Amino acid sequence: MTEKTVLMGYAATVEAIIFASDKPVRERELRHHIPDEQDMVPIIEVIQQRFDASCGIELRQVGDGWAFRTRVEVAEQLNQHKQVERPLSRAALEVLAIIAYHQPITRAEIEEIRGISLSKGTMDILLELTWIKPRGRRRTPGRPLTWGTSPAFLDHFGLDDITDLPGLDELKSAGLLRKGQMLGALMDTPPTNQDYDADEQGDDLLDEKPMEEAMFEAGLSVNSDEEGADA
Amino acid sequence: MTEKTVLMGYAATVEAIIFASDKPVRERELRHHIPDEQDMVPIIEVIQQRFDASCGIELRQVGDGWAFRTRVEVAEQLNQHKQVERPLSRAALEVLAIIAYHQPITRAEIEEIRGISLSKGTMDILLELTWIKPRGRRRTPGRPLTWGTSPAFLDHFGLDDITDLPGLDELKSAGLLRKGQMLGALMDTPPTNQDYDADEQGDDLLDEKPMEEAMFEAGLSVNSDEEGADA
Amino acid sequence: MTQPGDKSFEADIRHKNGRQLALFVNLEGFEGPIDLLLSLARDQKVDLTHIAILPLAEQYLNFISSARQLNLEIAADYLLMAAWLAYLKSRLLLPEPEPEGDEEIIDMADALRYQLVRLEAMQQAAKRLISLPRLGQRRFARGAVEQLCITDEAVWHAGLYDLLACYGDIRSELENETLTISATKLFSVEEAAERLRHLIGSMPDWTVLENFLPANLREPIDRRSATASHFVASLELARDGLLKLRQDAHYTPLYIKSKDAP
Repeated sequence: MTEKTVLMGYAATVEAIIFASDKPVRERELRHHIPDEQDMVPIIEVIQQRFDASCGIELRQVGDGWAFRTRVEVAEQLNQHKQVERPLSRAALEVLAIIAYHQPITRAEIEEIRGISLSKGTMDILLELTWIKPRGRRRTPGRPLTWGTSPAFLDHFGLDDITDLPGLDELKSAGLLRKGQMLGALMDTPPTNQDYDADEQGDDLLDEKPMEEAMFEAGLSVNSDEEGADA
Repeated sequence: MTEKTVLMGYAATVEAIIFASDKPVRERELRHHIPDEQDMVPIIEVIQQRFDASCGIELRQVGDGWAFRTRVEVAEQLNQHKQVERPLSRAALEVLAIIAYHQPITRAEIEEIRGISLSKGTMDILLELTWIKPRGRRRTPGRPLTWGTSPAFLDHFGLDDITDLPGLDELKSAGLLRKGQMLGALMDTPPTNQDYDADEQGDDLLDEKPMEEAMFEAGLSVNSDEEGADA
Repeated sequence: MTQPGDKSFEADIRHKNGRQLALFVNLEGFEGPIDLLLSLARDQKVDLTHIAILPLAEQYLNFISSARQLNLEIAADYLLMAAWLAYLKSRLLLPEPEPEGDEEIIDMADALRYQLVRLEAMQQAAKRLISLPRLGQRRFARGAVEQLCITDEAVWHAGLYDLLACYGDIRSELENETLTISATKLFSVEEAAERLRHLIGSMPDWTVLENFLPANLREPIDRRSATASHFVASLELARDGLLKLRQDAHYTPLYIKSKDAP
């Protein structure tokens, strides 16, 4: 058997496993069926060649797994298959977006961004949909739990990676992905920006910068005299 | 557009429809999506060419419809491992949850919390899943064995760390403490993550052959003729 | 930076007010005060980063006061924001703000703008998110799932939600049970009488009754219970002639003393 044939053989196995499932199959699971020394990349390439743009189905990476999904281009033809789903409430959708774009984020920070406390059931729904999951605790007093999105979220919204969120870069450079409360902070105690630096996992979608920079980037004039800006 | 391209376009649609359907799709249904004057045969041929013998999947006629199926050769090879997924029993889920939140915890303590004695099979299942593991012995009379969760548990539930489990307050605010919510203000229960630090560093208390005894306690038979069972 | 009083603009707002109230007869359509402000701000049809705060604040305050005239129930969040905006407005209207206060007030206006811009960005992000080609809507998974191979994935299936919901149930039941235990922590009059009998001998002079309460009362409810039962117990002991009671005036502390003390 030539090397090519061997590779095709592995590709057939991997294809079949992923194709059989409606959920993404983790790469670790696939590895059980191919020899340790075999690299995964060429196998995936073989499969992706078969399921090229002319095909109605595509191989998608979902977190650390792979799944076959129909291509968006043929969506119009598939309309009659549309799943009936309970529409997400406006609050739940807004919270989902805030978690997706600001992760890892605590419950309190979500409430600060929306300027209203979260009603019971909102997080519950997102958790039940398996779109969000805990993302470690903040190293601040009370060690609050932070939340982020799950691989199922990526799969559902057709994103390869969380950095593929629409408009993420613009929001980031506009300084709009800053956590923390502005109004409350000004109303009573000075904001403690350092609270937000010490994130345990450190993989926020943005570099931590003080709030006034965020406001500057957002196009808001901030008095840059030494004293005025340290609120 | 060449005739070929048009044909490929129809093939993509048909592929996607068959892929997304949960049962074989009749030719009559497929015909809704392609013009009347278009012959079905060349479309099927295009698809069968893509899913040729080198592929892990094939397009097959099933009854009077079309369906994708895993190729027999590949399926046979994979079916050696075939297992059916079943939901975890309520009892096992409860025990797992209690171990996760209260580890290290003894069997007697689990029974105390549930107010019911543990049936043999329950720990058995969790051990077999490698989601729990012995965590050393309590320094109390009888030196009872304690249990905790394993890395495989974290992996399965998508957690980075055991402290990512939401605490009581967080469960409550996520709407997951269904009963007894009105008692929150009165009770002020301590956050559960303190529990993890509270116990002695379980792992260094391990006696020589904990796994064997653990398996014995869990009702699993152990070949005690050799020492291979070390954790 | 914030121009008070573009007259035509304010008139415009007053004109609009009726329509807005008709549109949002109550506040339930809004996700909080910032959301309401954002909705009002959108009517100004200017870049949010440059929105004039003063007319916006006035619009909000008018909106709230009209809602109150209609006897609509207004959540505390909205009233708090109204109070804050009223303060901001008064500061912005000061003819010549003192130099150092000026910066602070500009910061406040900017902070409000930032909150508006950020929430607007998130609401738009939510719309973009939900219009992505979602699974089950415009993209589909394999319909006919085949059971092939599950080697190391669990035979038994359970998700994080199942685990958490299960533990939630367990804890809920436990909490219900513990309530009965905590109820017995309350002080009975008999216990209090017993304590007082033991302690009174060691107190030679008039002592405030509260000093006799146990030291480890952490919960307010425990404290109230202990105070009540000790009070009743002291009355009983006084009746039995074991101690003396004194109160100098209404609502002043109650003093007790052993009957044997001088």
